[in-house]
Amino acid sequence: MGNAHNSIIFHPEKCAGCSTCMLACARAKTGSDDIRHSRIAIQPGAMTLAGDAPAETALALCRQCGDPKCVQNCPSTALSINADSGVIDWNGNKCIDCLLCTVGCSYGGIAVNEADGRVMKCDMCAGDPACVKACPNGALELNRSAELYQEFGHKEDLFVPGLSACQGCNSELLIRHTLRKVGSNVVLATPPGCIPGMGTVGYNGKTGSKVPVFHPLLTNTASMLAGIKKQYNRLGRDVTMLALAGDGGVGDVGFQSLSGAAERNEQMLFVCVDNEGYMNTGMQSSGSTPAGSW
Amino acid sequence: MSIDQSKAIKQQADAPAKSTGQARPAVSVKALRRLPDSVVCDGNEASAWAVALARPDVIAIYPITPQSSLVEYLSQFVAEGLIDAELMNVEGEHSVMSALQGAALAGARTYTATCGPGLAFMFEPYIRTPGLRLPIVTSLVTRDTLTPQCVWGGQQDAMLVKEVGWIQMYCESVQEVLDTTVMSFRIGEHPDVMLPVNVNSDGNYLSYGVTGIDLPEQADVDAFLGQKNINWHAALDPERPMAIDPLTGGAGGPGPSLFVGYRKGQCDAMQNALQVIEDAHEEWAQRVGRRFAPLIEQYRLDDAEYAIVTIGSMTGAAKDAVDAARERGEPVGLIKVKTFRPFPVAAMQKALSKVKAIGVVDRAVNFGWNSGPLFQETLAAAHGLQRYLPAASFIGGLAGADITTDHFDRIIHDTARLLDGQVIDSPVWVNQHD
Amino acid sequence: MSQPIKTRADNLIPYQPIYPDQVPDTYCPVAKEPAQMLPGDWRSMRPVVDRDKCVKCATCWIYCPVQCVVEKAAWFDINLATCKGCGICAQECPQRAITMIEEAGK
Amino acid sequence: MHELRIHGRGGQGAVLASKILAKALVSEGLHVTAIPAFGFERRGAPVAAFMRYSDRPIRRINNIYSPDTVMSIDPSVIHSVNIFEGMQAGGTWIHTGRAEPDELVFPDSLATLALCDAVGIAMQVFRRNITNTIMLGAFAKATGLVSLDALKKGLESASFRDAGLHQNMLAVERGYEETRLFHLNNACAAKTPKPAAGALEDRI
Repeated sequence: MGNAHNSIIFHPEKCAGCSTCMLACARAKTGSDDIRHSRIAIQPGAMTLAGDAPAETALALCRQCGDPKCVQNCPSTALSINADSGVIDWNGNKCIDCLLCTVGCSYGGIAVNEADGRVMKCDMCAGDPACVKACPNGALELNRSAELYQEFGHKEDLFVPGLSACQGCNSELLIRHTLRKVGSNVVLATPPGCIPGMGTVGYNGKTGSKVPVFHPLLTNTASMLAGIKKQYNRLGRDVTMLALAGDGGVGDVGFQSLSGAAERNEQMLFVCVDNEGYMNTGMQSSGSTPAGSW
Repeated sequence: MSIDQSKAIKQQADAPAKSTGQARPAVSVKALRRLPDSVVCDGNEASAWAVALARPDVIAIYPITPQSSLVEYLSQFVAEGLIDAELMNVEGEHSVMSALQGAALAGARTYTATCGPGLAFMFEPYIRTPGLRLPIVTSLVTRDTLTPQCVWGGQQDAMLVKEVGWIQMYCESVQEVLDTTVMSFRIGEHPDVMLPVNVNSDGNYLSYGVTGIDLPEQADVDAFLGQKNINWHAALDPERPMAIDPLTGGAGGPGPSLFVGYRKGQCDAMQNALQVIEDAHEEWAQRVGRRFAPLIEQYRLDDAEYAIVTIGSMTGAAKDAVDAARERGEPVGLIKVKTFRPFPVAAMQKALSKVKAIGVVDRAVNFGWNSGPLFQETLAAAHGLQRYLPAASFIGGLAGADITTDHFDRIIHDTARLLDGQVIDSPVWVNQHD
Repeated sequence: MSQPIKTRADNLIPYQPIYPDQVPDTYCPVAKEPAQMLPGDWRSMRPVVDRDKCVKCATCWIYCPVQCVVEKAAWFDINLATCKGCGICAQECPQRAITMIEEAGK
Repeated sequence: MHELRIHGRGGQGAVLASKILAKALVSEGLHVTAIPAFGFERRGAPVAAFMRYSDRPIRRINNIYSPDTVMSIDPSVIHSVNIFEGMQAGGTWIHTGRAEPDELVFPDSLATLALCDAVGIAMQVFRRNITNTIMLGAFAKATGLVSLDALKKGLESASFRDAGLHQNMLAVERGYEETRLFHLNNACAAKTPKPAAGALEDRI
């Protein structure tokens, strides 16, 4: 079980500066419409983020940092990382309002509440931030990547670390996550194409997978898997059949065996990684290549 | 019955053994309905009886004339519980062989049958099976190939795939079809062989030729086949994870030597098969009491001056013709090839050493040599005799044509003329003037 | 749909697969040893994580094709042994905590 | 060795008849090979089945070119196919039809003629023109080489559905009973006289 948490993302290009979020935050936290109580502040584009075009607006909001400077700087341990929610909790009783915490904060996420002179910061509204819900333009987004990580982060990546896919290859991303999710009680078929091309079935005596894996023909992935499944059913063993095929292996030359398998109600998980072309052989068009795309 | 009712039955019948409780016990032995001791049937039905005796795990089928009644018998036997196997009625021959490869890699003993255009469509996975070293048994109810379009017998389909690395045995009679089909499981699954096996029977003449045959006892067959072990060398099994057929070869690193190792391994296996085929036939003769010449059959060769060479079901009429010729004082003998792949060079040379001329009767055409394929192979074997052996190529029985004893009389007559210097350097088309 | 489905006969002959520990390597090509290739040397650009900005939201972990993102106590870091320098993590990081810099070798 | 050619039309069960007859002959201890003429056996199209039977093993697997026995299980097929092609002298012709011998055209070397109104019987027994099992009865009567019991055993192993089996048993019996045998005493009839119907001892 890793330790990652949901967080709020700001899309400056969508922000109209209407401060509805601030109103929502003030109401959620203090019940009043006085936006001075708002833990979130939209400010004129004072702080541009590296690499982006200067935006009209910037967001001052605690992002519940992984390595929070505020917690380090606080002399009275009023700030602490909540292990469960990842939120940086503020303890009003210990806080002496010295504002040392604002030093080093990358996000202007901790500030003085001018109404009551106390330090205030966002606490993520128990995981369901009011500001995000209130924003009419979608400028605020609750990033839930962490939930995926919490659920699957600890599961083993069943491919070897080094696969020779191109830099940034979406297929490599897809197959690693897919196989991690499906698990090791599996027989994996990778019909010829980029997926075995990057070495999942290995090269000269070395394998790229930690699970049973094989090259079917580009034409018979579904029927080979069907045969394997038949025998395991016969032996009373429930093994998952997984195919990681490209669009050619599914919709062009591999379609007949797939259609036959479907008609016969064969049981297999057939993933089509549709990169819309025969990429392994150098980008020829396939049945799923949109007209005019090359 | 409404469509969804039949679909429901189909789904239930196909439903896998759920792992929750009602999974069928992986290992259980229950007496099968007793198989008959003898049957009057055709070659296709005989093949189905042989498959019932061999107890395969997974059978994949797709019908094609003249094999079609074979797969009908298989389906009927499975439905009646004579064969307890997973029967896959797939959408084409390509998937037939593919499904069986998958099943074999999961440990199944597998079987199918096809011919002609079906074999051509199956060719992509067919050529891969020997490399995977999977002992899949496939009967070829041989049929001539297109074009011209025909649905009748001939051996062109089996001959066209002779370089792929499958063991190929040709049967002379329906009884031999049954016995050879059972033997082929043992031959293919022998640890020193581990190669797929084709049992070839002539379309129409054997496939639909009805005659009386005897069935061996199931216990004898079980003892003869012994403990099956199909995927000890390569498995797709989560309990033994491995990659099957990774990319191999290229110019650098271990590639070249690895690749040569696999090819050489395949050739060694084919050579081992020669002895394994002989042993299998020998033990079959002892256990079941029927003896067939495993590689080459010599018929009345010891006192022969010249011989005709035959293959498949034409041999019956040929033997009758040889007997008749002998009564006319013609010193003719007969050499029958049963095992065509691996080609039994030594056994052929031993037979050829007894004669001074041969007439090779093919049921297929070798377009490259303007002769029959068996003619070309026999000549290649004759090279070892280190003497000139006059030979003539006869091509008959194409697309179901009938090679009768009259035809063989003329073949014997033509072959005899080779002894006194006559040269026949282009093929004699036996049925051209039928 | 009254008539019962005919149950199949049970005549599996006892089947205990015997797997020898040593299989001659001239049979079917198989591979059991994992490949050791580490594509770290493919990089021309290298990702750097700003520890102060990382909110540990794991977005980089999700989008990294090589899955070489490693969780540390206070931030997510990149395993440079296998990172190919594709820059997706920098592109996807919602907090702009990752920047790509020229690859300077070791 | 005997060579029999069965002529009929697709769908009348000529090939099935050859299979049942083969089983019956084997149960009589004979060696048999039977192959159908291979083609597209469309319903109604002329069809042939070839059989050899002998007390010695048969090796050759060929069609039949010079039969000693010809059986036509359909009265009209004789008009579309020359069923007597290559027939040996002194042969036997088993035919279905109501015609009398003098109304029929056949080689003058024919020694034995067996006639059975199989179509009439079929209409009564099956109410359809299926004559194959009836003509097996006729064959037994004409050649004496196979007994009714052997034919019945052959019928049992063919997969007739329950009612079908009973009807076919009746059909083969009637075929046997109602077949009329004519020994044609023309000059070149076979030397050895044909056995009277039902006598099995004079087996060739």
